[in-house]
Amino acid sequence: MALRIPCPHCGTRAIDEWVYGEIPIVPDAITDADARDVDRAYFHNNAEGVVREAWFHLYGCRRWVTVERDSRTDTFL
Amino acid sequence: MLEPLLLTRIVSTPAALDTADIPAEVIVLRTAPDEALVLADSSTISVDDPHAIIVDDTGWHGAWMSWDQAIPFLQANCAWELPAERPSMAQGRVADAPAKLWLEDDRMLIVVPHVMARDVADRMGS
Amino acid sequence: MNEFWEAKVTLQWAELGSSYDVVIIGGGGHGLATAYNLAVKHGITNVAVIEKDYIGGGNSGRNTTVIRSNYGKPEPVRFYQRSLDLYRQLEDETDRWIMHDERGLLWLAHTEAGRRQERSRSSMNLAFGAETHFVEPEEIAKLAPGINLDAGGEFPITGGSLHVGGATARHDRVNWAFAEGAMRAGVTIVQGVKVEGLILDGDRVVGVKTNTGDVAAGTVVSAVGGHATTIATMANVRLPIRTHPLQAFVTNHYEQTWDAIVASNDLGFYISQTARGEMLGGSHIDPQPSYSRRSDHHFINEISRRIVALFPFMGNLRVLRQWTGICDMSPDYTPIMGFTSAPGFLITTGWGTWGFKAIPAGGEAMAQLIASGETPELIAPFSIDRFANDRTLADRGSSGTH
Amino acid sequence: MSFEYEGQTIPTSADESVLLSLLRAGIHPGSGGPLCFEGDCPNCLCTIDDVSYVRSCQTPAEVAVEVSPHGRDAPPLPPLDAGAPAIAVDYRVADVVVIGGGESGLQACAAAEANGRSVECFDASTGHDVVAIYPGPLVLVRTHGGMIEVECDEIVVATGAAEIHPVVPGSDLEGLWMPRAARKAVDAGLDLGQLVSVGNVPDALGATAAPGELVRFVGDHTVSAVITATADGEVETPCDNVVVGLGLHPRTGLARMGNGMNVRVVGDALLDADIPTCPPEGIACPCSNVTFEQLDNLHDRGFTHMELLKRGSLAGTGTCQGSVCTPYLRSFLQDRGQALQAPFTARPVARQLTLSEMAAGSHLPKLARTALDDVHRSLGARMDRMGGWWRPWTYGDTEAEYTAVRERVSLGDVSTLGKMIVTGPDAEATLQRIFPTNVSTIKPGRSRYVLMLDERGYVLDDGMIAREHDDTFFLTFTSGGASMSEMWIRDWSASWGHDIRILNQTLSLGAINITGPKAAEVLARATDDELPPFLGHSTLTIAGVECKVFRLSFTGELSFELHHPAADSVKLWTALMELGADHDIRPHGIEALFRLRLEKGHIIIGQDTDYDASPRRLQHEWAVNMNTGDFIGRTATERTNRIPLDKKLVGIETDGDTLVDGAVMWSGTEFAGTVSSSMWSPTLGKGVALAWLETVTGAFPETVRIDGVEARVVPPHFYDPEGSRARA
Repeated sequence: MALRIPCPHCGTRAIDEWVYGEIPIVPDAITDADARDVDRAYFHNNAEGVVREAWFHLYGCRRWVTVERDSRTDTFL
Repeated sequence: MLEPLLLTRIVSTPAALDTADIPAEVIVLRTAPDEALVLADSSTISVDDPHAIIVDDTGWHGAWMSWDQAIPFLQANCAWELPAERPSMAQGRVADAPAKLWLEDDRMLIVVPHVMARDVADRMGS
Repeated sequence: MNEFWEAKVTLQWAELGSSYDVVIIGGGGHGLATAYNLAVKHGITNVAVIEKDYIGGGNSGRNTTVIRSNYGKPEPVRFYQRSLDLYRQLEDETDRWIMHDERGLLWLAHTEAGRRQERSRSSMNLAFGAETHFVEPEEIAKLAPGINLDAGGEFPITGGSLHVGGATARHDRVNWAFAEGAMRAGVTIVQGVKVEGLILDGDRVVGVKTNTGDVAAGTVVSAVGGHATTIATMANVRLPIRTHPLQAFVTNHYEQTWDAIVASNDLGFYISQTARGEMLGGSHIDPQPSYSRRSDHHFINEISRRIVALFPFMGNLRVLRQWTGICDMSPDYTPIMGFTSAPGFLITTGWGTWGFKAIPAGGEAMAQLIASGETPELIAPFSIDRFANDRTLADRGSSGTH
Repeated sequence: MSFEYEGQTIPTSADESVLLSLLRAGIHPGSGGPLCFEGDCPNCLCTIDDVSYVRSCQTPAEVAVEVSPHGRDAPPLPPLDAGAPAIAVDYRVADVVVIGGGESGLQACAAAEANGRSVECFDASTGHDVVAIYPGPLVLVRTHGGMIEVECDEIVVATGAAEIHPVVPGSDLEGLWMPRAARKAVDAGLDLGQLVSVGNVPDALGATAAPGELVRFVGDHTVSAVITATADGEVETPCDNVVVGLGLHPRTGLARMGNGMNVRVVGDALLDADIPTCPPEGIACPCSNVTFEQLDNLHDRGFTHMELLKRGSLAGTGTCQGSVCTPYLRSFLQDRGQALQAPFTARPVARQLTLSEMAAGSHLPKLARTALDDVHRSLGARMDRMGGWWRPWTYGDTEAEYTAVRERVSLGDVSTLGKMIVTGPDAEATLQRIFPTNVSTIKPGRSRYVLMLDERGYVLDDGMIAREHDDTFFLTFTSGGASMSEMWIRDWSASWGHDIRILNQTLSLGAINITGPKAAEVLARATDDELPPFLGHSTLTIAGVECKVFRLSFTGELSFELHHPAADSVKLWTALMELGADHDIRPHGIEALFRLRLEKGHIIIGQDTDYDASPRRLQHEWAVNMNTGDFIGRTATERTNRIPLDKKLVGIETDGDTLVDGAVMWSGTEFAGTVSSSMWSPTLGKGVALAWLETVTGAFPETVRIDGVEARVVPPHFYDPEGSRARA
């Protein structure tokens, strides 16, 4: 189909079986509690490169799986 | 072809599921490390986990297909590769439904949520 | 012979200097329109636009060219309506043919909730200057010839809204018209120059580092599409942006006889026939944040099915090409414009899938802001502070496509 | 065998292309220009069986029924009443896909097979047109019998090289041939008459060589002479046909499309491209009809970048995707002092396919159907798509459905509700942090309405928590929120390291809501068990079906939600309908339900909430207990509560007209918000609405004007505000 994500329980499956989930990282440099709260809620690292993220295997085991992906190429590592 | 099934759903610790007391001939679809769909009613099953959820579940429909029937159906409705082992369980998108497959040497069982059964049956041509 | 080559546009390239009042990063529609407005409307001509590839080569040259203002909240309706009005006069203003074609956009509903939504949209639009009318299925059949109102029984059409001002224009020509106007007024535009860093004096941004040398700047504007986060990070500014791929396709060209612009949120596609006669279609963004511009099969496989369900006659049109842009999506599907926590560093981003239609108003407002040092009222709601201030512009009804 | 062409029957023979059959009949179907017989150029395009832009050289004559020519001008759209053909798909998996069945392709196949790898090999000459390489990697193949999709690990591109086409003046005449095409034509027995060759052409064709370099072709519609340049000046060589050999350009389109994937290029596709001489005049791009004069004009005006030149002229954007013009655009820019440019980015698709072919294998998204779906349809319900389900919008008489609930008794299918068991040692701790309520005070057998907040402090979903035992809870969510809520709870509980078990029973259990003043009376006929009190729940046998019975109310009337095994839904529904027959029981659809709840001021997530609906804005702060511990959204709620309130969900009343959902409210000339849900209340005899009221100059107005109608702002509880009917 398309991009394929490896599921440790089910095997590798096309991206349309999955739901994307971000793993947010609030930078340590932000120290104010409110600012950290806002950053966590709205701001994104949106990195160009290898990112750690979660995908929910909606059509299979219905569990979250943590994977690494290169956001420049959409390659799952 | 799709018929209502009476299954049991179990949620427990993975270790308890690994050692669950389930009659040997019963088909167990291990859908996640901590969850299984068992083709038997719940009275035959026990699990060594005081917090386990073990419930009868009538929310699934299924059909046995010979491989002569299953192969053309899968070619047109399943975009991923089946495991080679027999018997084995596989799950993923089939005919746009979240399907569980039980693969044997000479036949295959497909199990889908009853809420999708009519549309899957249409795709099976029945 | 085709009509396109006759573009009268002349692009006068110059060498990048070492110091400007304003340096704009990104030679897409928003960067070019900002430069154009600075030079032509405000007489600020000591301006450079730095483009890493070629002008209009990012989303500005990849979008599906729809112009509309049928949003669900007062602030975006006002803003996009200003843009729609500016588009109407852009050919006269620049003396360049942008192939502007105002033919009305039809937004379809397939459910009772969707029907309700289109009624709401019409009310909101009319209240804030955009002409949009609720239409019943019978009228839709006339407005979108060849439509299958039943859509195979699965997606029956329950109503829709006709956005009368909905239009299309040729993306490249819009970019070139602004580029030419800016160049003629004295703006330096360079291609193939990559911004590799920002020059900071404390928190303040005072210039850019490029692969061809440093450039000092009174003000630096990030007008980049797709890589806004990367540029903002150079100024130590965090953005509430996720960058997602957005895919589109065109068919071969056919006689231009299909006048509709049709969008369906439920089916997740929109389609129109270009001035050149290609059928041009797109869908919603890919779910994962990504900088990959690779086109995938799933997108076109699904969207083709949906288009053909609604317009069976299109089944025999031949797909010529698909492509992908990368879109900066904000949490409330609304742009983020203006000042940042870094003095001297301005942003115009969060253009998501609707950046093209905003080019004239976005450029106008950013130029006003730079020239006056104050945020114009039209874009005040789009400040980055709105997230911390609990004043987001959530707009469930407009979060879908293009 | 034959096909029709412009009213003419064209005889064909087996294994022959449409183009060859036409040429045999003396017809050149395209708009002139050299023929390549390899699908590289736009010079033999036809409309074949309602599909335009078909390369007649690549289409077997045996599949064609109706063929018509189309030139460079755009063909018409298909008739608006034309249907879309159904195209079959064949999904395959292979270790290696080899594209191209020539010598190097076959070698690659043999090598892979020798290594024990499974191989699929496709060659256009056998009717397998590889049209795209997609991420996966996935290779998409068009055949005349349908589409083939192959997922693979490795792709070998053995597509060979294309012959470079002439683009001099007159290159749009008929009678021009690429060497390979001429070879095939001669082998097929076509008489090419006086055949003249230019450039590097194999002697075996027996053509008369014109001396020197190609300058232009001469002729009226069909070539009659070729002009070449020699040291002694131009030479004119009369001819019937010309074969032109200008070198090779590797077919790298598919390889470039697969850039970054596991793609290997072999054979002639690896060749260094010959860079042809750029003629001073001629048609550079036959697809878009772009001349060198036009390219020069653009170049002079600053369109010096290859992409700008393409976009400015449209050269390279047509049917052949730059196959003909790319070599010349590169030499054009090189001639003007630029370094040799790389070819354009290659994007799918390489050779066009129809939208129907593109759609092969996909289906419209399907909606879930409850176990009562057939029952609703047999009752004449108009079904609507909602929250991922087919639901009965109305059974045809919404007023009567509404009245049945308010005055007697009615059934509603609420099987679509999200339903979840959460149990385990940490179950209470998990829910305490998921929900902004004090879960510890919910006693076994009791339930509570809850909001679920996100980290922004906005409402994600709402539902009920019912406590079964100390460590076992049953949760309900909105119909559309079930999957999201499961993901949310699984994600958070895992991050907290909690020891819980979660079972999503949404699709396993049916649920029927029996509501109305006679609901208890009808239920009592179906069970000997005692019904639970308001906001209580218990497991009872109803009409022989074991049910979890929840007593709560969304309609404002006495209501019991009966959760039961999905297989028993029809049995339970039928029994209740029979037991309530003397009360004229009738089912109610969603339209009636939405009115009933609106009179009660109950919100619907998604209709009355947008993405920024905080409990404070919703005036649901009563559902948030700030005295419990840490819950998701707590810090955001504390933070945003310090900011002045800008809008809130209120009730609106009018004496006269019914308001329209989405209507804009004004206070004087100032915008004051929008109506989110509205109705005419037959019970109350007035128009009622829920609306988002915004502050106007810092304060909330007490009256607003909507479409010229004056309306009062009131608390959003219109009907039985004390709740005595639901508690009865």
